[in-house]
Amino acid sequence: MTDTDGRTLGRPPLSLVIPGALAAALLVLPLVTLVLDTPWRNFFDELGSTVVLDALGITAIASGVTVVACVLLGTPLAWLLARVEFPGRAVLRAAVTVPLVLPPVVAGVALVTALGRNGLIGSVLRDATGITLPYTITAVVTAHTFVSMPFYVLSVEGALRASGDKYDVVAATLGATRWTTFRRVTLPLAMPGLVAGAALAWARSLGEFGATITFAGNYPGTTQTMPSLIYTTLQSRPEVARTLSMILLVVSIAILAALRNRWLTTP
Amino acid sequence: MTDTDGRTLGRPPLSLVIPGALAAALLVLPLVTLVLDTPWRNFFDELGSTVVLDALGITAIASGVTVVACVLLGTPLAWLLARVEFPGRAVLRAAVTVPLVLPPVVAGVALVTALGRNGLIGSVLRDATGITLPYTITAVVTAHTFVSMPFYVLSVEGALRASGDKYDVVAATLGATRWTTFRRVTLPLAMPGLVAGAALAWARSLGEFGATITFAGNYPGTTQTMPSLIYTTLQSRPEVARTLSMILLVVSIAILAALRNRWLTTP
Amino acid sequence: GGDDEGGHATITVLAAASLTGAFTELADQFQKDHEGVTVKLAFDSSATLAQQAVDGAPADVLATADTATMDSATAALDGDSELFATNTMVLVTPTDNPAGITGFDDIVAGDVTYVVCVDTAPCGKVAAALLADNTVQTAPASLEVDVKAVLAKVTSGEADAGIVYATDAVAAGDAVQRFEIPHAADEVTSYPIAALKQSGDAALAQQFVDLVLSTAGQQVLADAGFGKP
Amino acid sequence: MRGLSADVRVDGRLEAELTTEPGAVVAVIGPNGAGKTTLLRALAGLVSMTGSVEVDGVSWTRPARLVRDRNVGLVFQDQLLFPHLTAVDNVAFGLRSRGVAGAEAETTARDWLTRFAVAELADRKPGQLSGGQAQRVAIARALAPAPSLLLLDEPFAGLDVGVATALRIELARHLASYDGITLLVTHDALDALTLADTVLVIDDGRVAQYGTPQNVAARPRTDHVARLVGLNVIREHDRFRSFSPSAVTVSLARPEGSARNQWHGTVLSAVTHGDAVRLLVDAGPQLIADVTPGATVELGLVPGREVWVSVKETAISTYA
Amino acid sequence: MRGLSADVRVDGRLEAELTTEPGAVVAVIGPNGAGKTTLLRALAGLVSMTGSVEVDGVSWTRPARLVRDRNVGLVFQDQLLFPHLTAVDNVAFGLRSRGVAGAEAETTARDWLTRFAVAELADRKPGQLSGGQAQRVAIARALAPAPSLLLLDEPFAGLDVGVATALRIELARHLASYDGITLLVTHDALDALTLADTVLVIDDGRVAQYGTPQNVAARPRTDHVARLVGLNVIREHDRFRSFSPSAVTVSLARPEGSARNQWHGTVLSAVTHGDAVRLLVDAGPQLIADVTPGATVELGLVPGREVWVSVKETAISTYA
Ligand SMILES: Nc1ncnc2c1ncn2[C@@H]1O[C@H](COP(=O)(O)OP(=O)(O)OP(=O)(O)O)[C@@H](O)[C@H]1O
Ligand SMILES: Nc1ncnc2c1ncn2[C@@H]1O[C@H](COP(=O)(O)OP(=O)(O)OP(=O)(O)O)[C@@H](O)[C@H]1O
Ligand SMILES: [Mg+2]
Ligand SMILES: [Mg+2]
Repeated sequence: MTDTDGRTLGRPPLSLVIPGALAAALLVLPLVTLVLDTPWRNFFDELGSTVVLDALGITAIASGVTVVACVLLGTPLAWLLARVEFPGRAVLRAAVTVPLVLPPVVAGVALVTALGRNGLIGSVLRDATGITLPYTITAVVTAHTFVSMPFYVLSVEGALRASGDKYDVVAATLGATRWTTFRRVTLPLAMPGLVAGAALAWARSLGEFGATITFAGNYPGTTQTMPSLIYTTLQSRPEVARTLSMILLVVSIAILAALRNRWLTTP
Repeated sequence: MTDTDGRTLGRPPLSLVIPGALAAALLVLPLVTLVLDTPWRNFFDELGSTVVLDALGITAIASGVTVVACVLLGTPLAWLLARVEFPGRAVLRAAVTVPLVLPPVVAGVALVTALGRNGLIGSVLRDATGITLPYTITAVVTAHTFVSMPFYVLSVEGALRASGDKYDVVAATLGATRWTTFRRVTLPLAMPGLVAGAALAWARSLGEFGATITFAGNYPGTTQTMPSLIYTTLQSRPEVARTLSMILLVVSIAILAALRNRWLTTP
Repeated sequence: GGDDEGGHATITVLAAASLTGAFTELADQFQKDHEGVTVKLAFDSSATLAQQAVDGAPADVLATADTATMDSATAALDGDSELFATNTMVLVTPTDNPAGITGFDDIVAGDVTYVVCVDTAPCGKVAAALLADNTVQTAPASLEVDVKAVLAKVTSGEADAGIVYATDAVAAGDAVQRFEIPHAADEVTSYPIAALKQSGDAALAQQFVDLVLSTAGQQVLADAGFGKP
Repeated sequence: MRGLSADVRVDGRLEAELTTEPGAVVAVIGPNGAGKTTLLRALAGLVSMTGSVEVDGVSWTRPARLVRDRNVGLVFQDQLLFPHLTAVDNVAFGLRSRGVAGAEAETTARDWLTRFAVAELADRKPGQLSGGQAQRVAIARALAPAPSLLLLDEPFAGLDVGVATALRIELARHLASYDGITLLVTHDALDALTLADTVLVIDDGRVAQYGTPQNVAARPRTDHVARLVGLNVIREHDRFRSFSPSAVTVSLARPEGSARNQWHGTVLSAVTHGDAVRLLVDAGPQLIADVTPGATVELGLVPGREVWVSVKETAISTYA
Repeated sequence: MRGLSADVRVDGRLEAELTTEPGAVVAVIGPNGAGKTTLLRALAGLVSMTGSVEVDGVSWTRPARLVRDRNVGLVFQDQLLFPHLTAVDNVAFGLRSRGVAGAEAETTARDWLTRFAVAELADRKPGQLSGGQAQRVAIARALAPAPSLLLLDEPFAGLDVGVATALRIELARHLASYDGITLLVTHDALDALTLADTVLVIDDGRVAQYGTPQNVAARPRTDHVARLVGLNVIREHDRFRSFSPSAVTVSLARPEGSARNQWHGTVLSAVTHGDAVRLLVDAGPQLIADVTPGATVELGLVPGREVWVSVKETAISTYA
């Protein structure tokens, strides 16, 4: 509809530009000073070390799988919350928000009580199959998914509500099942919200360590992610920790910038 | 448009209900076991102690102010990112996402390098006005806003994009300035996204402690928030820490459920 | 810290997390001894606290769990630090001891899921040394960020065994079984304490340090499982 | 029983009974807000209703049949093309939903676009179509899956004359060989009279008249229909009296004759209508009168002019 | 110079020049996809264009004037009422944007709704309005702030006859005392002929004809206009030849006379038109012919029938 030339709508008002710039400054300045303060000469040395490469690899796998899990599991949940009326929806919606509120370490404790070796579900699982989750990469992914999914679900639910259901109705008159409608109509129309949600979940997963360390442990090469490595390094060698943070940042910004611009500029 | 009776659209398909339920289970079960495992008999004792009340108060203030700051500063920023083309938009969008990726402790370090007593900006501020931020409640709010705002901005940007700009154009033909348009058209139409974003930011702020402890310290009565208290207590008295987590949870779920249902059921 | 309007005074003590129990008791005692004085305690990892002290955090006393971190805060110290306690490491298992551990040898030889501190933390340095001294072949399941996390893993049964400070074993009481580690006496951790330059009430700060070093203070620490410096 | 038999009640908006043969084309006419769209949406299952809908002997209401299983083809008044799909994908959507394979669905969809003369726009998104082009795509989308109940809500609105005529022809051809039931909402008398074999007049949420186009046109019961077919209709107690505009005499002085058939009023508008000038006179009821261009000039029949209008009793047909 | 003077070029969609007096009402007609909406949106600043727009001597293009400062009133083809505002708030929006105080804006807005007979729906959201009701609110919204350039894109689409007539009268009254410029896109000959003082015919993105309604109606240059006013028009080299449908003779055998004025073709449709039956015959060009009902029966003039159509040279008017 709108092939409107942005300029004829007028310049953005100062009442929006000023607070917007303030917000940007608040978010960007600390990063800039962090970058300035980082001992860059170590950058490539650290980047080359096995511990760092291992941690980067685990972070990449864990955050990647987390995003996939969020999209596969979280999208249906967001859809149910946004589109289907069922008893207990309000409660479920609040419950889904809870992992957001939990301090990460407590989230880890919650996971331990549920899925740990002696956890309510974990012990059943162990007795039945001999499998235990903790100290494995599966545990890392579980922890990441647990803390990241709420961000995804809330964001996508918001977008689904904002884009409305009128086209869902049209699809129904054309004989589409709810599944087809979901796949071919609802999802494409809510795509910007999905992308934003996936970015949120991915970012949250990249920065996660509290729940992971508590639930999955912290061992180089199996469960140690970049943030865990950074956190433990911070105790003894803060400069190295900063360099490691920079590595995490540079890598993730590069990916984010590439992905988001690709997804968002052609809506 | 759609006063459609949800039922005639058909039952939600299993291909959505099953993953949705799985997601819900993953998110809810650990919480349930956490609740079951909590020594509830201490609940009211702890709730009554000064330290806890202080921490609750500081958390309430910090998270409340954070949400207000996010809405006041983050909404304009999200709008700029979604609606205005300017050079460097892609970079800014990526930069805004960065605090998401930072492990909270590193975020705290970034704040210290920028706004600490000896930070690049902090030292200028101190020399000019004698004011220093760290170890004050202002610092707590700053840290919370720094880590929470990206969630808000991304979520709102997604919703703004999903709801499109065609009504903005209509408002322009009716003589509305961009500011009026923003206030009377854009915002109301993106409201579900705003509410979701505010919930995200609030929740993130409620659970925050990594950046806070690093930048603002952990002093009972001035900068100790509930999560900081929980973290500290977890070191010495894990059961008490759980009870404290439960207090944080119960309070925040009650508020969230009340707010979100109020805002979201009448869109 | 400093004087309040009504003649009240407050001092703030930054103390390593492992001192939580002992210092809470000492703070109570100090307040009893000094009418109108409030002691605020902030517990965290030694490194974080040292960093905050250097940053000029409003505090009066700093007590860390190793000398290295205290040295990193030299710039903020009002005079030299003094050692006030030591700690050694022990092996703990859950009370029900599901792996059937009978001594440290089971770690050295067997297939046991055990956890220790990460070697960037003070407790991890000691643990790593002990593992080396005893030529332990099997790797730990996880390197925890601090000793409390190790203890939590053991008490919750997530790990079959863990290496923690003697004081932690005392604090955990019946929740764990305790086993000595060979060569533990070779790897003793020392706890230094010092008043801070930024203290608003240097005398009061020094009095707290003195209390910790006094016989009464030493008794409290001994009860918590600390060794003599 | 084959055909459609419906008793649609939508709280506060509509109460309508309707029975038709298979193959019937029902024109639904009535003023704005009468409930036409509501009727169509209720039949499609998009508005919660009470009452019953039965198609070919099968109830759609007990138990409530899902929208997607009703096999309706609905042209929405506001088009509602999927904004993210191209024109051809919009048309193919219903086919694919009903199990037609992708390539075949696309071929069929392109055929439909060709039939409605928008084949060359097949790969555009709706945002890049003009209003009339989008309307044609919307009609093609509704017809393509061969629905058993075709619900067209003002399908010709916004179409240019040439296309509207072509579409009427196309639709008439389609409907002739179509044994489903068609409901066609329209504000155009020509559609009602030429495409439909039954006319359903809805007024204020109720059925005002239901019959053949000829009957409805000749004996209108509502102002709206009268205006639509270009007749004057007056309600007297339980009877209607109608007369043609050309039977109306306009004069400046009060005419002689029965007072019952004369009114005093003001000219509201005057427009050419074929060879005559058609006046709209507000005379209590609003009446239309056809006069010669000569008389218009002579009597100065411009809007605002006060006039007397009268009609001979013999020119009036009276019916219940 | 007062009035509007525009040279609008939208890449690949439109190239149109246009000059009008202040107070002029220009009917914009043309087939679907001709570029009518594009013209209106370009004037409003909603489509990027090259060329120039000048209103009352002030350029709107050099420098580009902001949409909100153009003081246009635009009725969008797809209404686009703000979904979150009530009808009255929709109408008040433009007033408040231009600085009218809240209470006063609301009073004025309610007046406008009353004028368009939807006052009792003032507090409904657009989702609760029927199509025609929404259309009336959209028109009220565009007119309320008294714009200096009124752009109406098919404002009468979807309105019932009664309302459409009333609105035409209302609009005519409004336009008579209005010294701004009005562009009215319509597919209805009546609108073009009765409301407008100038007609702009757009075809395939270009201006095909620009003149008084009488001139355009009498000497159409495009098929579309010919169809609109019910004439046949044939293009021969650089001249046009037009004739009325009643001048056309239909026969089954080849008639005598000039071969130039006779065509062989197939009947596409036959509908009653006044007292006559109007045939559409595909004879190379599509031609319309009015025949008597008697002849229709006698000759069996149903769709599909092959016929000869002819017209006397004297009945044809030829112009450049
Ligand atoms: N969602 C709704 N809630 C309440 N009332 C509604 C809703 N939608 C429509 N209405 C009202 O119901 C009545 C019938 O509306 P409907 O859309 O069926 O009219 P219509 O006959 O299609 O009119 P039009 O010719 O203008 O399209 C109208 O008075 C309208 O205002
Ligand atoms: N955003 C767009 N991008 C590309 N082409 C477009 C776009 N919008 C419209 N068009 C094309 O431009 C041409 C003119 O469109 P316009 O909407 O002006 O037609 P119109 O005269 O208003 O037709 P209608 O009577 O159907 O509303 C059409 O062929 C249309 O397909
Ligand atoms: Mg309707
Ligand atoms: Mg158009």
